[in-house]
Amino acid sequence: MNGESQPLRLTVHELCKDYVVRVLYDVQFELKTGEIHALLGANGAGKSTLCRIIAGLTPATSGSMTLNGELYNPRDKRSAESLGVQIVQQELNLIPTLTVAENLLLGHFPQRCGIVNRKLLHAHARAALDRFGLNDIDTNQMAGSLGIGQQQMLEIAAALDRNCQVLILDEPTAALSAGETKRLFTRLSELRKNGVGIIYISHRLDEIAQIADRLTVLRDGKFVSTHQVDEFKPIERVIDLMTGETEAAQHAIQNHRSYAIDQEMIRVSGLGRASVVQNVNFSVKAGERYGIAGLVGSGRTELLRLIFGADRTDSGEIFLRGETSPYQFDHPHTAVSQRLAMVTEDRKQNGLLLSQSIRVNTTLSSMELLAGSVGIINCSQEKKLVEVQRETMQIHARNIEQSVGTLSGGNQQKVAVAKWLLKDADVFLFDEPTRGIDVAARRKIHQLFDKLAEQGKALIIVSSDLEELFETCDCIGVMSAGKLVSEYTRETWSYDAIMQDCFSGYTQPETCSVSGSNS
Amino acid sequence: MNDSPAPVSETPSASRSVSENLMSSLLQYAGLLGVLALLVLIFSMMSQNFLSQQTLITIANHIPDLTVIAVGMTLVLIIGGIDLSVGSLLALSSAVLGVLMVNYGWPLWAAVPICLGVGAFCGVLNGVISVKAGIPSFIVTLGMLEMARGSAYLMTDSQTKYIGSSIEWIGVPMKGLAFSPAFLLSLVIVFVGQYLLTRTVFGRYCIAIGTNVEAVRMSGIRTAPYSITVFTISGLMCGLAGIMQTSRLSTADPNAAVGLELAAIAACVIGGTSLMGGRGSVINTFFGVLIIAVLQTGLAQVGASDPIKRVITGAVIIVAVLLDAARQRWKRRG
Amino acid sequence: MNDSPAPVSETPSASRSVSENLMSSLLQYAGLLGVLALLVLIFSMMSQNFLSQQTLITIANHIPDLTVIAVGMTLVLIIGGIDLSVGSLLALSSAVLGVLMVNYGWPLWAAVPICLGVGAFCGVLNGVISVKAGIPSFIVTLGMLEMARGSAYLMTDSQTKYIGSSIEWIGVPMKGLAFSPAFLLSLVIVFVGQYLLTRTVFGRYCIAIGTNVEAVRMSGIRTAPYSITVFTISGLMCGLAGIMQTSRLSTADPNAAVGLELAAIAACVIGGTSLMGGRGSVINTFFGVLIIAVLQTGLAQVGASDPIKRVITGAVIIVAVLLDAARQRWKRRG
Amino acid sequence: DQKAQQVDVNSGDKKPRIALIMKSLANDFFSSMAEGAKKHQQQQGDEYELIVNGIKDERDLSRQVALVEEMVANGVDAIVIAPADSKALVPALRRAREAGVVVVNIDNKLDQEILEAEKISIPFVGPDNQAGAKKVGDFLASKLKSGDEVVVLEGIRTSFNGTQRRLGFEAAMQDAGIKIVDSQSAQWEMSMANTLALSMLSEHRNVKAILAANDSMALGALAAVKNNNKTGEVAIVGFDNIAAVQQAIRDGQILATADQHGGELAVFGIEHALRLIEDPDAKVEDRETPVDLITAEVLK
Ligand SMILES: Nc1ncnc2c1ncn2[C@@H]1O[C@H](COP(=O)(O)OP(=O)(O)OP(=O)(O)O)[C@@H](O)[C@H]1O
Ligand SMILES: Nc1ncnc2c1ncn2[C@@H]1O[C@H](COP(=O)(O)OP(=O)(O)OP(=O)(O)O)[C@@H](O)[C@H]1O
Ligand SMILES: [Mg+2]
Ligand SMILES: [Mg+2]
Repeated sequence: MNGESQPLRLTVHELCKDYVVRVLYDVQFELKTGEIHALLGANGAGKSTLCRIIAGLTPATSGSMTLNGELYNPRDKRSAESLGVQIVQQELNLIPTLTVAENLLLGHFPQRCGIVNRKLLHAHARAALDRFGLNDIDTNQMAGSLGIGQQQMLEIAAALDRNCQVLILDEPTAALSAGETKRLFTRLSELRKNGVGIIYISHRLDEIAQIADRLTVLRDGKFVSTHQVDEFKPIERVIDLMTGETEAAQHAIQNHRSYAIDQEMIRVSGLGRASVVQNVNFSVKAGERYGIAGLVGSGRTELLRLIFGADRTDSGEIFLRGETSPYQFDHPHTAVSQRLAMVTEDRKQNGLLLSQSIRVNTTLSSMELLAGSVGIINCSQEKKLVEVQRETMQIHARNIEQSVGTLSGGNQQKVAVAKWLLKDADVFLFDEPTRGIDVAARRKIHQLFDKLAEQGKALIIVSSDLEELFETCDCIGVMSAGKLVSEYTRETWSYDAIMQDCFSGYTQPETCSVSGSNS
Repeated sequence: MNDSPAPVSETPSASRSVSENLMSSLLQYAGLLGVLALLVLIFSMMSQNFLSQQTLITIANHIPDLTVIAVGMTLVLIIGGIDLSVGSLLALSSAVLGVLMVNYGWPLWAAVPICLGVGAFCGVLNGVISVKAGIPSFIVTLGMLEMARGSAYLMTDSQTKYIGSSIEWIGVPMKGLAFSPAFLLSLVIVFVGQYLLTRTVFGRYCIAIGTNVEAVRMSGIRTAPYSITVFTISGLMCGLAGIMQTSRLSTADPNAAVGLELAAIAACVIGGTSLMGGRGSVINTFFGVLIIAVLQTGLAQVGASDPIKRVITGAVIIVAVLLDAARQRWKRRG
Repeated sequence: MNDSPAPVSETPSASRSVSENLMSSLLQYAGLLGVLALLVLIFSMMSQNFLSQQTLITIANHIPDLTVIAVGMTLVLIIGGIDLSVGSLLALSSAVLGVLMVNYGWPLWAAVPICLGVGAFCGVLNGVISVKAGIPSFIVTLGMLEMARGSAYLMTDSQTKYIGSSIEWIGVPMKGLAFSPAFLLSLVIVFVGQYLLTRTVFGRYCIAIGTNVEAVRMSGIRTAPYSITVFTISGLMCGLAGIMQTSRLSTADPNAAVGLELAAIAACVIGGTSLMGGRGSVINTFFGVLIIAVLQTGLAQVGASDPIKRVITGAVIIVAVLLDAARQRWKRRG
Repeated sequence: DQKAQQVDVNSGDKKPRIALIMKSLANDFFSSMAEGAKKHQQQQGDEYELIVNGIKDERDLSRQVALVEEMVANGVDAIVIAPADSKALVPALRRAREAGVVVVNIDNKLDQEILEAEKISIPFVGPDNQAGAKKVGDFLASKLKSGDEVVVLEGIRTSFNGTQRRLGFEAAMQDAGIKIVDSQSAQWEMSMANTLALSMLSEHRNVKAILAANDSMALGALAAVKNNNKTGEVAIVGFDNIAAVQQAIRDGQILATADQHGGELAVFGIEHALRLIEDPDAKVEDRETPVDLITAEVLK
């Protein structure tokens, strides 16, 4: 936005990073004061690794950096922080057993002689949350009791609250919905005015177009180029740079086809648990893709968990395949044996075995495919199956023995999806399926939805990214404050109507505006 | 089994009103107090002299060593570690005290700092090796258990050292007060421990480290100094407990406190401290110690045979934790 | 301290070429074999008769009980649990065997299943209570430790039961073979255990449960039956070890195996099993057992004094784990 | 370590090698036994090699059996053993004998029935614990009145010595018409004895004396008495005559203990063994070693 004359805040020169193999090759990067600089690249391109090096979380193998013109070589996170470099990481890093306030100010407690001043602590925390519009979060609450979205907001609020010159946001909006994203952007604009240099990573290109000044593209750990964002119109053209193919972006928009057939696959009736989910009714046909929209904390994750039997329901039943006898799953095992599958939102907590290999993770729920009745695993068969999945999901890894914890965030998500693809199911529950997934892979997953629908599966897709729902779903239900307040079809939906319904549960608690058909 | 998914910790909030706070604390301790009351009730019915001032004093005066060690252990467990060496460290520091006072004729005031120092030094070793080399504290302290015990035997030439009255005053009831200085000191340490844990930066960091070290490191906090400090505190407590036990028995015994680590851990866990780290309360640990002590004394007064004692002790440990778990589940739901 | 951030698991992949596989296994075991070789070397230099066939046979014939218990313990640690009751369960099942054979005159073949059954039953109890009530296995098995020991005393009336030659054949070297049936059985169990762990669905689930029990649950797998089975196996191994020890001593001893849990856990950890669950190898545990046994025998043959023995044992435990950790770090880097 | 060097230096010589296997080295009694043996070996001008081993505590039977086997593997000529259990060690000792090793039993007598069942005889050198305990008990009784109440702190129930001492105490008390109101096992441990004694004292308020089956427990009981402010009112007796108790006896806080002369015990055992090595067919008799009553008088 501003001219070329801005002084440089941070430069990165010929940076290399080796893990078992080299993941960054001679990367160049520069960040001016008062700019928002987007970092783009496919999953595993090395964006997070670069940011982690800048933030002092991991050392570079070679190369140099300068901050405000001086040589910059942070020993650890603390020394980076003291020089004014802050980071919000891609993965959540809260301490669930501490309160919201303590998490916000961890490492910066107001104290005297080591004794925490709790009044000040809560006052500071309150102020920080309010500044970010998080009025509804109690500073005394345990961080562990917040939903993923709220936790992400909390982490962002914590970083924004500290004074910094360089702010790194690694996919901050992956778990946020439109409202929160907007508030974040307002805040970022303010910081930019104050001269903070911001590195912004996101796979949502529209966000980049909206807020970033310049962008840098990484591909396979190599620096590709840096551009003004204005150079790309439409922004999708940047995908060519990321993938290295020309015209890749052309396939971006596909025509939607509905595969729904008139045969009910799953019907949820009166499902509820405490105040988190209340009396939810909907049904999904075979071949239908049913999206669920809502704000952070509206109970979408909880709804899926109830359907899948991960939490106890207080009320309600589930009918499958048009059968008349209802189910109430008391354990995911029973749900799975009734041919349900669920890709969870929080892959770190309950989606993946981080210290285990891709192979072990992929086949975990499909052991019956590999083992006879005695339970002895057919290893070569296993390897073959996993290789196939790795191919279809395009998981970027050294080999299938690499432990999932060392994969890039997006590739971890792909493993989580691959696990359930291997297992054949009738009903797929996807909770934020493309969180942290790059544009190309995201398209792959959308194609996958298409394929699953074509095979007559029922898909329930929860996403905070409305665009995604518009792109893929046949029907969208909106949740607000634990209730399913409305349903829309392709014909009836619009961005504004859905956003309005998202807020409805919070503004007028008793009335539900039910618009749309397909009930 | 892995712990049940991280239950909500119970730090009382700062901004509630005082009376609410009091109520919630009482409720928080209700489960353990209930178990304790039940035990007292049962033993009072079974033994004529159990419910007497004498018994109370008896119990009070022989728990200080276990108490202070359990306080240290609580901190260690909270950061996700474990300290198996406490019993041996107690014996070693007691041996040092005994040798200095008996063989070299040192006065008490001069021997005590050395004794505490030995405990703290071994604690530092535990901490540094486990933190810096990144090997589990279970194994480091298991090694220390053997080494410290061996050193205690070497030190004393495998002989018990009778010190006599010069040290006795610490462990026997004070004139007119019924409680020993050691007991009062252990109470002070319980309260200091609880304050440290809930009100200071150090305590908050300990909880955070036990919950997720990696996340704490990501927050720009150097975790090693805190972890090492915690092991040092545990070692120091062993030194202190060594003094307490030596004074109670007037004797330094290199065979002392075999298996004490399990008793201390049991006290912590009965008090609701998680073995996975991140959760615990010093006050509750103290209740755990009381439960163990009442059980021991009660069974002895009833005159139960050794096998029966062991069966009952085992059952009570399990039942106490079961009850507490049930109460917490109920509380979280209600 | 929490474990160092999840190291890469080491299950050798199935489909590599055989020679590659062999190389990688040898490398994988190199650290432990190195420590073992070093110990043997040192003791051979210090004692003229250490490096003899006789010593080898002696060691081989007194490790079966620790070996099978350590195999069970490895599984328990892998699912993220711990079993402190192994020593007491050994004593209890041995006591049952002794009482049945001596007091009631049962023949061996009839008493053995009961003895195994008692071990397995207590294991089931451990598993069910810890899994179903969601309380840490540390505390459940600590309670069981006390209860089983008490029961063993009750059972035998606190007396050792001399059984005599009817059971001896299991524990003493076979004619012409030098090794005892117990030793051969324990080898079989090591290999079965390793196979179970690396090649079966059961083993896979165990590792998964120890890594992240919630993720396993969300994968649609009921974890409770697997966890309970693991504790049952551990209990069963205690029963078996009870038979082995009884046969070696020709005597059932209610005092047997006090503190064996720590030796078993040490063997597992020396062998690289993580106390946080999710990682471990039965073969490596066996090397851990060998290291402990060689150390004990060597120190005894050298005639080291007891205090020195303990200091050295402690140091070797720590150093073995340090070396292994260093080797792994180096391997991961290189 | 000194002994280790001896083994090294002497390797190759044809000196007899003797293994002394004890119940525990972590205990005054056994450490004085080891001392005595080592001194004897030096006085004899290194005529034989000595390897001393003990186990962690008296309950670790399996380890003691392993020690026997390891010593046989190590090629010793004789084993002098204080068995941790009077039954369980017999089969292992039989196997040692079958391997041509001389075996001498000290301190704790092996069970006669089992020896017969295993068809071996092993010479025994040791004290009569029951008689010793009776002596101590009788001395205590002389200070008390008939009808007084006393309590007993026993050793580990499975241990032979513990049982013998308890029986001795009981016999003495019965002879004097003194009532034992409580008798519990404190596992030979000082701290546990302390806890037990405290509880016994608050349960039975008229107790006039505590009889402890070893000196560690006596010291624990002494602390309990002081803690209850009953110094002087409750008499204490122990067993073993460890240094710490001698001090307490001189101070008049403990009444009496018994000395089994641990050092001599080992020496007698070794002498037996040497004789048997020289002449395998020599007829060696069991030998009872003295147990002396130790009181303030004796120590002056
Ligand atoms: N600790 C590690 N050990 C080994 N390899 C690693 C480790 N961390 C990251 N990698 C590898 O480094 C590469 C770059 O990862 P990085 O997380 O930087 O990608 P990214 O661009 O942030 O991708 P995403 O969009 O999926 O978040 C990946 O191939 C990944 O597997
Ligand atoms: N483990 C938990 N304990 C207590 N409350 C929880 C827990 N997880 C979520 N909640 C609460 O339940 C409500 C619904 O959360 P849920 O995660 O279902 O919402 P969501 O729509 O999926 O939003 P998000 O974008 O945060 O995932 C929120 O108010 C949240 O604070
Ligand atoms: Mg990333
Ligand atoms: Mg959600």
